[in-house]
Order: sequence, then structure tokens, then C-alpha cells
Amino acid sequence: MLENSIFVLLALFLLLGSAGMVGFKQTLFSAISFMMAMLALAGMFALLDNSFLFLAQIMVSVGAVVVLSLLVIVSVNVKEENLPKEPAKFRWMLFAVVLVAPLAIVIYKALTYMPHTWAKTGEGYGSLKMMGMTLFKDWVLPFEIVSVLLLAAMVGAIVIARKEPSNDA
Amino acid sequence: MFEQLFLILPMAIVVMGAFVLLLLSKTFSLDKLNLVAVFFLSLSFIIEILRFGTTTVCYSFPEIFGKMYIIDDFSILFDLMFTAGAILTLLINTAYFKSRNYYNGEYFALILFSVFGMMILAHSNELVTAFIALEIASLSVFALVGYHKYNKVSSEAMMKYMILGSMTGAFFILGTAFIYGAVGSTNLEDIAAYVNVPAEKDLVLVLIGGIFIMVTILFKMGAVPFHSWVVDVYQGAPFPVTMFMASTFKIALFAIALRLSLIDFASLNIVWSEILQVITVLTLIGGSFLAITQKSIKRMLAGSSVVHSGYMLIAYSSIGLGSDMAAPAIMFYLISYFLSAAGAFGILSFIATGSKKMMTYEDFKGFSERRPYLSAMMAIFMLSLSGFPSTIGFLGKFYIFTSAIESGQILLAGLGIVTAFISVYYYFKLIAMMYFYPSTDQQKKFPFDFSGLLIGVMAMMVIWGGVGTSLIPFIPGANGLIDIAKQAIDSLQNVL
Amino acid sequence: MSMAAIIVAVLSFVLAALLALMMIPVLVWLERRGAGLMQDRLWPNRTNVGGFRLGGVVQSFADVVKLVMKEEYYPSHIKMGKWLYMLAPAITFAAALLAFMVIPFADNIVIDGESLRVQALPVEYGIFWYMAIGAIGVVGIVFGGWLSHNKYSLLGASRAGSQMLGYELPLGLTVVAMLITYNTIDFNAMVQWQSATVFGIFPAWGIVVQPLAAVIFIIAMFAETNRAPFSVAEGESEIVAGFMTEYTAMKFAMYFMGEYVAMNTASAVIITMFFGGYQLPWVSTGYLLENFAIFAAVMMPLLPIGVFYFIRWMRKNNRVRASVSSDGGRLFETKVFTIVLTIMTLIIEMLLIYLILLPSDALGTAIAVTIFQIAVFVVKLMLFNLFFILVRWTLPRFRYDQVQHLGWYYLLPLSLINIFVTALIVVGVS
Amino acid sequence: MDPILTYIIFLPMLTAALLGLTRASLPLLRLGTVLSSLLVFVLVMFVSMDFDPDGGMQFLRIVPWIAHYGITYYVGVDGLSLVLLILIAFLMPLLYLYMWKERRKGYWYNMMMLQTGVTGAVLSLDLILFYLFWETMLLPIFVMIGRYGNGMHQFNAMKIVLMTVLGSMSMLFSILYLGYDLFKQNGWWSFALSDLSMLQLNPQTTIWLAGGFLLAFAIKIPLVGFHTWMAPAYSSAPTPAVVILSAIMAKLGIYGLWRFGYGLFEQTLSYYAPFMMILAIIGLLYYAVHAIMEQNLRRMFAYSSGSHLSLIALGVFLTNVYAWGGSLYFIATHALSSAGIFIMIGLLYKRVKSVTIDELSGIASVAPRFAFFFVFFALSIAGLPGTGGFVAELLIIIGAFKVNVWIGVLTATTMLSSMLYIFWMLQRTIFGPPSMRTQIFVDLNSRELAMLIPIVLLLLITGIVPSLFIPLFEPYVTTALQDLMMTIGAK
Amino acid sequence: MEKKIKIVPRYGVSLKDKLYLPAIYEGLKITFKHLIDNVSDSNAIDVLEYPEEQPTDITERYRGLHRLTHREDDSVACVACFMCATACPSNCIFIEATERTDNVDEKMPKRFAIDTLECIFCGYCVEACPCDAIRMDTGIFSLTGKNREDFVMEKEQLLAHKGAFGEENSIARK
Amino acid sequence: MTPDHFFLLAILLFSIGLIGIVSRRNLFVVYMSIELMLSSVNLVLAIFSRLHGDMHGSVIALLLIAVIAAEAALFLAMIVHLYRLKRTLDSDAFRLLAQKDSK
Repeated sequence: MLENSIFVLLALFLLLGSAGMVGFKQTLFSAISFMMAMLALAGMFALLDNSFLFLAQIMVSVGAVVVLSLLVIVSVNVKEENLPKEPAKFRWMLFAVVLVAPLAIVIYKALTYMPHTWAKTGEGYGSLKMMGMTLFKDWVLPFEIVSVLLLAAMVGAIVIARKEPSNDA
Repeated sequence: MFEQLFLILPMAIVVMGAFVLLLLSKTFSLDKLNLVAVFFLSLSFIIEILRFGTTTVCYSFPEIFGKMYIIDDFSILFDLMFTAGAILTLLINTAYFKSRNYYNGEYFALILFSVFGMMILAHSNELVTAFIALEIASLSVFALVGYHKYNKVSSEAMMKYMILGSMTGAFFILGTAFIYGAVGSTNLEDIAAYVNVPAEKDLVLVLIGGIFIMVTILFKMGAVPFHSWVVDVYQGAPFPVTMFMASTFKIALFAIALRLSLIDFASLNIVWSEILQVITVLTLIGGSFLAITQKSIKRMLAGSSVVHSGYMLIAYSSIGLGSDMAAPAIMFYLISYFLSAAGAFGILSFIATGSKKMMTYEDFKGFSERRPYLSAMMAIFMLSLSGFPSTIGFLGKFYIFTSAIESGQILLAGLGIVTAFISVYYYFKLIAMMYFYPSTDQQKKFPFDFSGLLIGVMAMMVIWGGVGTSLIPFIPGANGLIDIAKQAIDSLQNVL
Repeated sequence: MSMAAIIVAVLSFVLAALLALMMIPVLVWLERRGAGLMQDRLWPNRTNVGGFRLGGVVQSFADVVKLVMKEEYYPSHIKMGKWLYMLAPAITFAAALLAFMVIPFADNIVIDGESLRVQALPVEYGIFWYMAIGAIGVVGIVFGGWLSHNKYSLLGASRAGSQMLGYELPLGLTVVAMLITYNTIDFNAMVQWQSATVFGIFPAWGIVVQPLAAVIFIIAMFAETNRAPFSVAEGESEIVAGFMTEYTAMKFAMYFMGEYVAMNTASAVIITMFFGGYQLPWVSTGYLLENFAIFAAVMMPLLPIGVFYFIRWMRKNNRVRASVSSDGGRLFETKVFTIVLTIMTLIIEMLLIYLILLPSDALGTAIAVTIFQIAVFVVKLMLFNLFFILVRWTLPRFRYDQVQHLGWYYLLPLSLINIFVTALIVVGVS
Repeated sequence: MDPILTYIIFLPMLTAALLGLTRASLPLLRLGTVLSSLLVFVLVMFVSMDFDPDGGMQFLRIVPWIAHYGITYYVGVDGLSLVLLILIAFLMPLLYLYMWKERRKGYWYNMMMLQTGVTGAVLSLDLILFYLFWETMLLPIFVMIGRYGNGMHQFNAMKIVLMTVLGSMSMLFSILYLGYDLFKQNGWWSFALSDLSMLQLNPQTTIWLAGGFLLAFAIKIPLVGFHTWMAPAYSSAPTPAVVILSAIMAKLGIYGLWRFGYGLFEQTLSYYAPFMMILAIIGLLYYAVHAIMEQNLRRMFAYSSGSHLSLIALGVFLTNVYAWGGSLYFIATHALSSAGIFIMIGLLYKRVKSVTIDELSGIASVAPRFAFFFVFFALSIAGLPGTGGFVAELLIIIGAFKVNVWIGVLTATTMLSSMLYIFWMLQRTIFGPPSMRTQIFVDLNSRELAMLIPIVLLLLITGIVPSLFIPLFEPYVTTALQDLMMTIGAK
Repeated sequence: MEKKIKIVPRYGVSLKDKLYLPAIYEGLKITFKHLIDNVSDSNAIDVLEYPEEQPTDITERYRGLHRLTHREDDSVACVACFMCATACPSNCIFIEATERTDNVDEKMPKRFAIDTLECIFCGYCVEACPCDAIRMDTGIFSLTGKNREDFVMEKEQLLAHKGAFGEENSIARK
Repeated sequence: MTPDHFFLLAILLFSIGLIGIVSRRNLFVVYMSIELMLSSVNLVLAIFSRLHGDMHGSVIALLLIAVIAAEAALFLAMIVHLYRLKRTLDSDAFRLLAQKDSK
């Protein structure tokens, strides 16, 4: 019962957050909505008995990604007049909803073919230990190349964002 | 242990090279960095070439990596193409890098990272690995596309590519999640085993997941409903990057597409081939339209690359309809496209080194008088791209169309031939521009250039691959190539 | 859940809340008084309640009253997002407070064979929790700074954000090295690990085992908490008060308190990871449990002596100068304290006698050990807070670029090297 | 397995490649070109010496090329191809002689490439190989017209390429389908003509497939309706290219019709024959009318050769021994005479920079030798008795009468109409008083004579003693016809 | 001639300097020593118990509250030339000029006010004054008031202030 | 709290992300929408992991979090760069390429 109400609450936050993220005009409000959604998502992971994912989500998605985004928002300090003028924003959204809705329904229909009961989870499901065991027993290669991915992204980001004198405009 | 290590050595060398380049990027000059990058790539290339055909299908470090990292002739052939493409890109553009001031050490590292991603993509026997590999390659390429930072066009191309590319990346992983949900594993062999024992209810999820994955792949190769970025990105990217994308990244996607369709979703192909047929038709027509309306050569080549994707999709949809030769045909076509497109883009960037022109058709007027050899090579590449016989491009198209006819897709083959006919227009237009008009510039002396020589070698290979070997014995020609392609595909199919 | 478990959980929660919240005025006082003493001057020392000044702590409470009573004032130029503007300090405060909740104040207490964590949140992933939740604090700062619509605030916010990002990395990497060493992420297990000795002589505290990691970690912690010498986000000398410029009254107090809570939390984490946590050196919990009688016996003479000296010190110092006519009730305060302290000492002495007579496996011993460890923890916490303050009043503030330079160019590589060396050693040892 | 045909095919191209890559100087280039063409001519002479008229395909050489699809390098020669082979080998040295003063190197390279292309197309017996050469010979023409032509040459070059490629693409599709059908029926791949001709095909499909081939050949000939590239291309192409176009490449269309059309789709072609005959007859008249009205000499002779080629195509579709023999004979003689006349026009253009009839007059009085050759070639085109053209045309007309009197009558009008426009043209250009342009007309020099006299001689010989040549291909015609009748009768 | 060269020792070169930690340790040691000393005997801290004890070390140069000087005839020495108001960096001097009818001078301030809440006590006005009409030698360092208006010193108040350091006469020097 | 509810939630998140990309022109919102899409995949993975009772899905989700971080880095760099170049976050302000072959 408690879990149900927590779920409803988190879901509410999640949806409100993501809707706000899409709907707000001000970038910073979008960002805080996004943060709210991410935190609620972390809560969802906790509800799914996945404590490690819960922490990782908070640590990376909120602690790193959102903070970095905020930092960028603050450091570029977008003026009100530099924000895109989107008078037809909600009309576009309606259009997008019409566009996306069939896709979503199809996916949902497909997903409901899944079994409807939660599996019995063993001892320590979602704990760091089990996570680590699985990660290093079955998923070493992706784990390794993710590091290369991060490095490549870092190099790319530095290259793009670095200011260099250039007369070759 | 060391045998296992040897199996992943080429990849390790490439990523090692990237690290070394990053470390050296501040101290070495561009030339030296270029050479270092080429050195690492060639090392990898040589190892792969020695290995081709001698390794049976195996997994590297099976006790650690599981069955994620597969090594077969198929992936080795792709590795060869990636490394060769990167080497050619770097060598041909040596002068270009020096002529522009926005290149620096990280550029080469990014190229190597990208190659690394593609290699993993070709080797990955597992969807998540494939996804991450795809992301490595894509992210590096995103950064490369925007490398000319203070050029607004380049930045804009990067923006478009990145937004659309990342979005479709989400589709890939969503598809993977669905497949994981249905199967409980993302290993291709497990999935294949699951799919081949059909239980109607559960396959829906696999099917939808597969479609999502396909959407991503089709997007990245620029098939028509998802083609909107191709021309812009190709135009916006700096010339060497365009060349790199055309000669490696496009190929990499077929690596995973072929592996998926041949191993994983083989029994679902029949469901998809109709979708694929529609997409193929759209791609052929839309791509032709894209290519024919352009004035800039770069954009024209970009548009035509969509058409070439369409040709390969013809064969790709034939795979599901029971054509044995379709997969080798794609492999062969990839080789042929690799040679011709890399050559064409190479010449473009080679020319662009000295000038800042847009490279429109008009700019090529009288080119044959200024640079007779280069224009001859360009003509060869154009002929090959248009599928003119006696070039490798013709054989590629021949295999494609034959496989289409073999699988009963007569109309598709007919459409392919029609688009090939249309392509003659825009390719020959360039030849006409080069040869039929007097030069507007005064004659210039051009010194002998290594890059030019390299392009020349590629042109020779295009001819050699097309003419084959009936006159000169002992040299494997077209036969050799198609045999190699067949061998690669066979090794792929032997997995099951 | 047994009754004991609930009681322990509730008590730990209360203790944590007390330690986090009640520490704020104490820390404010400590900072002011410490600053004064370090700079050869006095401290706010006239506020009193019926003559009781408690050495000036009352001033902090007076400040709290003042801040609460003050008019809530919104700058008129803040047009949008007032709710967020108001919420921002609370985010910072709440994050710092939540992060404190995973610190173990004592070893697991065994009641009826049930091992109970003396932790406000009885979870095992302590350090991750700290890093995850602690990082959110900066979000509040960034929001506040941006929404203030003030250049100084904006600069402060961006400085805080980038500094936090820059130092989160060495921090995390140091933690990785420590994880390799301790082989756990549980704070309590870390402390237990530290109860061993190195070469049989030194206590195996983190700072002894991993001195470099400790240094990096402490430096990074200073930066994370925006304390001097890394307090560029406030940077009074350049950007007025940074992100807090436009904040007044309780909203300001929230930021202010958040900072002290963060500092307190940082101290707690540092002592837990590097200074043996709630343990005395060379004394593990098991040893303490078995030989508590000896400890009590040792403490029995030590306690009166300490109290005696304290009273003497108080009598000597708690008086006004000749030039001041009224002593403001100081003599009375001294007298009362002397009596109270004496009585308390007597009670404790009696308790100690009782404990000596108890068998070592009795519940009372366990509770006493726990209380003892909590006391040790609090003392360590205070000492480390003092260290924070000491550093603040010793070192000048870095320039902003120096801060970034230090973080990215020195601490990051050093922490990477540290991981490498640690891994090598761990592999070599095992 | 005699490689002599291979040498014949690839000698010019190899020479071109060798000289081109070494950037040979112009004299060396000229020398190499002429030598190679002479060598080819000598080789062809050897071939025709050793040729056994009753032996069917000879000098075969089969080398596997693309093994998986059974594509082979498969060349051979029989009566039909020998005629064209000799023609090519004979004309090329003369053309080089014509180009002797040409300073643009690209000319020479392209001509050599062209020789390889046309020779290969004539000799190849594998369909893919044929397609290869069929496309390859297009490229030098494209460059020749586009680069060295005049007028709207760039546009016209594009036009000829696009139209021809359209045809060849459709042919390619048919080829691929045939190959696949063979595979489906027999389980092995082959694109050799001999294998494919044995295919049993669904008639409905065959119509489509044959259509693919016919489109390619019709564009090449060109039959009326597919001819829009012809006049522009002829008028803007340089002389050697025009010569090749009219004398050889157009004949290759006829050749293809024979070799591949009748070789693969005997039955289906009889389905198409009425349409084609109607097209050919319309072409006959249409081109003749155009030729009469035309002011530009090049275009006039372009239409004239179109008219004659329609006649040949008609002959091919008439399917009797006279018509076929006549057509084959006409291929040879018309090639010679059209080569001659276009060379003459080229010489004329060199001298007066104009090929418009109105601007010319009275050449005979200024340059009698030139006038003689011009008149001779023009009359031989018109089918003057005593030249080969007369014999051939007569044969075809006889064949037409054998089929249908009305067709015969219509066919016979070609002789009249050609006489009409030739004589009218001659009267206006050669005779009469010299005009402004022709007053300083320089007569033929010895080099030009040397290149023209062999053509004249050959034309005369073919006209006066046709029996000298007819045995070369007559067995081919009879056997081919017998085969045809048998297959049609069998079904 | 011997050149005078002063050799400045360079710091921050040796490894010890570069490590910074020893230096920090030294600093901490000093601070800590002070802390301990002062804790053990806080009465030894040399401080002034301010409200009870007043500062005794205010010198002549100390810039206290302003005052306006007089002429010999006790009229205001200021000629309302606005120099001080112009020089003032914080714009705290407000002058309203009026004509002077007693033939001593041409102009005099009708109103001369200094907002001491704005004032930063820089002394520029004193420097700027051409006729020594304004001085800051009152030695008043502590101003108290219950509202803002109390801190605006009007002409009368300013004239009433006395100099604290010997120069008791408030006659402006010529 | 059945799996269906979770699935519905995940799909809604994915759709909202998609809608954001389609309808908004603010680059930042587009970027966050993409992140949201990827995160919703994370949720799907976690649900499946829970349904299967193994940790594979969770591990994939963990890897995906790393991928999200990598993409975030590149995206933010790009946004900063574009903002520097154009002083706007409007994705429609970048339409140089839409003009066909201007030169």
C-alpha cells in the first residue's frame, strides 16, 4: 500500500517534471523540472529494489549531468531576448502528440505482452555486490569500452568548446 | 593468454594509438601526428590482413568477455576497410590539414577513436556492445563534423547531426531493451536461438525492438525517410571528415546490419522485407532526386551516397527473400563504394587544399587542362560510382541487381537500373565539366604529391577490381574480391 | 523489527539531527571565537541570558532569533521564479543535512544478538550516498545565483558550480582508491577496517595508509564545502557575497546554515574515512567491549583531574578587565558551572563504578561503549571542525583560476596516480 | 584457344595506356598509334586468311572472369563479325592518317580507346563482356564530342550518352534476367551467348526482355523515334568521331540486332518484326525527306545514313536470304562510303570552315581532285551502280519484294530519294561558279590521297566483284536463317 | 663606483616550496600557537574594552567628522565654490549658495549639508577646499542616531563642531 | 503497481522526450529531451531486470547512464559553442544549410 502511494507520487513528479521540462520557456525552469524528473526516476529505481541504480542515477544524472547543464546555463547566461521565440510552441506540441501517440500505443501494447508478475528476486538483488558481480562477470567488454566512449566524448567536448584564435571563419 | 591477446590486438593498437596521439598532441607537429596515427592504423591493418582467412570463428577472452567479442573473417574484412579508409583519409589529406588552421592533435585521436568504435561494432556479437561501439563512433564523428568550429555551416551540420543522431541512438537502445525484455539476453546467438523457436506471442516485442534497431541503422546510413541530414552534414563537414564518413562510417553500419540480419533476425527477415522494400524504393527515388538537384559536388556526392545506400538496401532486402548472393553482393558493393567514394572525396579535399571554393560543378570547368591526371582519376571514380562497366562499381551493381532478380524482386532491380541511369546524368555532368570546357584559370605547375599518387593507386584499384584478371593471370581480381566477400559472409553464417 | 532496533534507529536519527542542526550555532560560535583567538582579539561575549553567556554561544542563538524575526524581503527585480528563488537555499540546506545521515556514530550495537547500525539511515552504501546527495547541494547555489539576476550572484553561482565539478572528480577518484583499500563502501566497515594496525605500531587509519589520498580528499572537501581557501563562490573581496548577495533574513540563514552543515558533514566523512571514525587509535570495538572495565578504571581518575583543570581555567579567564565596572554576572556563571560540573563528574564517576562491576557482555556495557564511541566521534568531529576553522583563518583565499588550476592540473592526475599505485599495491599484497 | 583476337582488341588500348601514362610526345604518340593500328590490321588480315567460312565461331578464347556467375572472357569470330572486324581494322589507320596533323593528344587516346571498344563489342560472345565493350565505346565518343566538337557540343555529348545509356541499361536488365533464368533452369550461371540462346523462356517475359535489347539497338542504329540524338551528335562531333559513329557504331546496332536479337529471341523478334519494319520504313522516308531539306552537309549525310541504316534494319527484319545478305553486304559498303563522305566533309570543313550548302559552290573548278572524290563517295552512298552500295540495296529490295510488294515499293523509293538529294547537293556545291569561300580552295595533298584511295578501291572492288567477299559471310547467313526457320517452325 | 644591487631571494623554487604543504603547516602552526596562548590566558589579549574604555590614540591626522571653519567675524568661511562637492567621490555634500550682502565676500552657502551615511571619509573635500573652510580634525569617530535624518549634518551642526587637536580656533587660515 | 504501470510510465517518458524534440526549438530543451528519452530506456531496462529477476538489465542501465553522461558532455559543449557563435539557443537560427547551394 505504501509502495503504491509512493509510486503514484513519484510518477506524478516524474510526469510533471518531464512535462515541465518540455513546456517551460525559461531554460532554467526546464532544467529544474528535468532534475525533478531525474530524482523521481531514481526513486522509481529504488521502488524496483535497485538501490545501486538509484544511487548511480542520482550521482550521474543529477549530480553530474544536471549540474553540468545548470552550470552551462549559468555560464552562457542566456538573455531573455536570446531565447527562441516560439509562439506556436503548444500547437507544435499538439502536433507532436498526434504524431507520437500511435507509436506509444503500439509500444505499450507490445510491452503488455510481458509477464505481469514480478519475479522472485534473490538475496541482495540490486545491491552493489550483485551489481558488481554481474558487471564484471558478464559485461566486462561493454564496461571497458564505455571508458573509451567517455574519453572520446571528453576529447570531442573539449575540442568543440575550447576557444581558439582562428581567422578562418 | 597471448593468443587471446593477439585476437584483440588490432583494436588495442588503434585505441592505444588514440591515447598516444592525445599525449603527443601538444608536442608534435601535425605532420608527425598524422604519421603516428597512420603508423598505428597500418600496424592494425597489417595484423588483420595477415589474419584474414586463417582464423576460424572464435571469441576473444571467452571467459572474461563472454561471447560478446567475436572474431571471424566478416569482421576482419570490415576492420580492414575501416583502417584502410582511415589511413587513406589521413594520408590523402596531409596537405589539407596543414592548409587549415583549425586542425590539431585531437583530430587524429578522434579519428582513431571513431575507427575503434567501428571495429568494435563489426566485432560485437551483442547488442549493448554494439550500441556503445556505435556511440563511440558517432560521438567522435559528431565532433569531427563540427571540427571547423568557426565556420557556421560546419557547426550547424554538427548540430543537426548530433540532435538527430542521438535521438535515433535512443531508439537503438530502446530496441535493445525490448529484446532483452523478451529474450532475457542481448547476445545475438541467444536471440537467434530464441527467435528460431517461435512462440507467436513473444516475438512481437523482439520484432518491435528489431524495428527500432533497424530505424537507427537506416538513419545512420541515410535511407530515405531518415535522410534529411545526409546532404547537409556532408556539406557542412570539412572535406577530410566527409571523406572519412563516406568511406568508413557508412560501411560500419552495414557491418552490424548484416550481422543482425544474418544471425539474429534471420527468421524474421521475411516480415521485414516488405518494409525494407518500401524504404528501398523511397531511398532510390529520393536519393536520386537529392543528387540530381545539387550544384555543389560535395552535396551531389552526399545525395548519391543515399542512392548507393539504396542499392545496398536492394540486396539487403533480398537477403530475407532467400538470395544466397545478396550478402556477399553487399560486401562487394561496400568495397567498391569504399574505393570509389573515398577516391572522389579524396580528390575533392585534395583540390580544396589550395582553394576555398565551394566545389560546384562550375568550378570544375576546364579541370582536365589544369590537372590532367587528377581529372582522369576523378573521371574513373565517377564512372565507377555510376556503375560504368570495366570499373568496380559496375560489378558491384551487377551483383546487387542479380541478387535482387534472384530473390524475385524484379521491379526493385528495374528501379535500381533506372536510378543507375539517372545517376549517369549527374556523374557524367562532372566529367563533362572537367573535359568539355577550357580552363578559366591560368596553367599552374603542380609538384608531385604523395596524396595524388595515393589517389592514383585507388583509381587503379577501381579499374583493376572491375576489369578483373582475364588478361593478366596470377593476379586476383574481381573474382578474388567476391571470393573474399563470400568467405567473410560464410564465416558469419558458420556461427550458428 | 524488534523494539530495540526501533529505539536504536530513532535514537540515531535524533542524534544525527542534533549533531547536524545543533552543531550550527556551536560552529558559528566556534568560528567567531576561534577567529578572535587566532587573531589576538576577543569575541562576541556580552550577550547573555540571565548572566549565562556560555562563552558566547548565546550570541549565535541571538543571531538565529534575529534572522528569523527579520523582514522577508524580495528584491523587486526578481520577476520570475520567486518560488524557486525561495526554494534554492532550502535545497542546499537539505542536501547537506541528508548527506550527514549516513555517518555511523558508533559501531554496530549488538542487542539480543541483533546487530544494529548506529546510523540515521541504516544503509550500507555510505560513501556513495554522500557523493550522490552531497552533489545536489550545489544545485541550490546555482539556482539561487542565477535567479538573483545579479552579476555578482551569477558569477558566484558559476564559480560554485564549476569548482564543485572540478573537485568532484579528484574526490571521487580518491574515494575509488580508498574503496580499493578498504574493499567496501560501507562507512562502518571502513571504520572497522581502520581499527587494525600497520606494522603493529601505527593505527591503520586512512591517513596513515593512504596519506596522499587523505591530503587530496581533504583539499577536495574544502573545495566542495566552499570553505576558505576555496571560498571563491562567496568571494567577498570581489563579488560582494557571491550567490548570497540578494538573500536576506531566513533565506540567507538557510545558505549560511547549509554551509556549516556541509562543513560538519565533510568533517564527519573525513574522520570516518581517514581518522578512524568513532574509534580511538589502537582500540577496536571488540577490545573495548571486553576490556571496558579497564577503560572505566583509567577514566575514573582522569575525569576529575580534567574537570579540575577546566574549572581552574574557567575561573581564571571568565572575568572582565579592571577597566570595566560591571562584570555582567560572570562570577555567578562561573560559580554555577563549577557546581554543575562537579555534580556531573560525581554522577559519571558513579556510573563508571557501576560499569566496572558489570560483566563485559552485559547490555549496559554495550550501551556504554556506544556512548563512549559517540563521544569520541563528537570530539573528533569538533577537532576537525576546528581544523577547518584554523585553515580558514590561516590561509588567504585562492584566486579563481588558481582554484581551477589546482583541481584539474594537480589533484586530478595525482588522484589518478594514487589509484594506480593503490591498485598495484593491493594486487601485490594479495 | 588462340589469343590473336585478344591482341586485336586490346592492342590499341594498351598502346594508349602506355603512351598516356608516360606522357609521350606528340610524334611518338602519332607513331605509336599508327603502328598499333597497322599491327591490328595485319593481325586481322591473318585472321581473315585463316578464317574458315563454314566453320562457325572460330578463334575462340574463353577465360573465366567472374567465376561465381559464370561470366567469362569469351571472344570469337564468325562471318558476321569478321565483316565488321575487317572494316574497323581497315578504317582506323586511314582515320589516323586523316588526323595526322592533329595536335591535341586526347584525340589520339580517345580514338584508340574507341577502337578497342568497338572491336571488343564486335568480338565478344559473352553478354556481360559485350555490355562492357558496348558501354566502353561510348565513353571516347562522349569525350570526343564534348571536348573536341563544335556547336552545342557539351549538351549534345550529354544527350548521346544519356540516350545510349538508357538503352544499354535496359539491355543490362534483360541480360541479368536472362542469366538468372538460366541459373534457375539449369542451376549454374552463365552469360555466354551460346548458353543463353538455348534457354526456354516464358513468351510473355521474353517480349519484355527482347524489348530491352531492342531499345538499346534501336537507339544505336537509330530507328526513327529513337533518333533525336543523331543529328546534333553528327553535326557537333569532330570528323573522326562522326566517321566512327556512322561507319561503325551504327552498324554495331544492326550487328547486335542480328547477333543477340536473333541469337536469343528468334521467335519474339518475329512478334516485334511488323512494328520494327513499319518503324524502319517510316525512317526511310522520314530521313530522306529531312536529308532533302537539310542545308548542313553533315546533318544531311547524317539523315542519309539514318535512312540507309533503316533500310538495313528493314533488311534484317525481312528474314530472307536476299535481304539478310544484302543487309550484311550493305553494312560493309555503306560503312566504307559513309566513312569516305564524312572524311571528305571533314576536309571541306578544314578548308572553308563551313559545311553549309548555300555557302559552297564551284569546288570542281578550283579543286578537281577533291571534287572527284567527293562526287564518287556521294554517288556511292546513293547507290551508284558499280559501287558496293548498289548491289546491297538491290538485294534488300528484292528481299522486300519477296515478302510484300508494297514494302518492296516503299523500299525502292530510297534509291530514288537518295539520288534526288545527292544530285541536288552535288549540283549546288561542286559545280557552278566558285563562291567567296571556295575561291582559295586547296586541293587534296598526297597524304589525303593516300587515305582516300584505299577506300575508293575497296568500294569499287565490292561493287564490281562482290563474289570476292560474299563467300566470307554467306554461309553464316544461310545457316543462321536455317536455324531461325527451324526454331520458328518448331514452335 | 660600486653598483647597488639588491638581491631578492626567490621563493617557490625548491621542492619544499612547490609542495606548499610545509608552508601551510608553518602557517597553521603559528595560528594554532596563538589560539592556544590566547585560550590559556584570554586576559593577556591586548584589547580595548571599548564602550567602557575609549581610544586614546587618535592623532591629528585622523579623519573624523567634518566641521566648517569660521572667519574672524564668526561668519562661515565657506564661499560656496562647490569645489568640495565636485571633488567628493560619493556625492555626499549638498550646497545651496546664496549671495553675501555684508561685503566680506561674494557668496556664502545658504545650506551646507553632508550625508555622513554616504560619506566615505576620504578627505578629498578638505584637500579641495581653496579657503580652508572644511576640515576633518574633530576627532569624532563614532556617530549614532535613531534614523537616517540624524546622520545628515547641516551647516549649523558643522559650524558648531570644534577641532580636537590644538587648533582650537576655528578661524580659517588664509 | 504492476509492471504495466511502470511500462506506461516509461513509454510516456519516451514520448514526452520525443515530443520535446519535435516541438521545441530551444536547443537546451532538445538536449534534455534526448536525455529524457535515454533515461526512460533506463527505466524500461530496470523494469525488465526486475521482471526477469536478474541483474543484466540493471547493468545495461548502468552502462547507459555512462553513455548518457558522455552524450551530455558533447551536447553541452556543442550548445556552449553554438551559443558563442550565434548568441542564441534557437535551433531554427541555424539554417545556412537549408539555402540550397547559395554559392
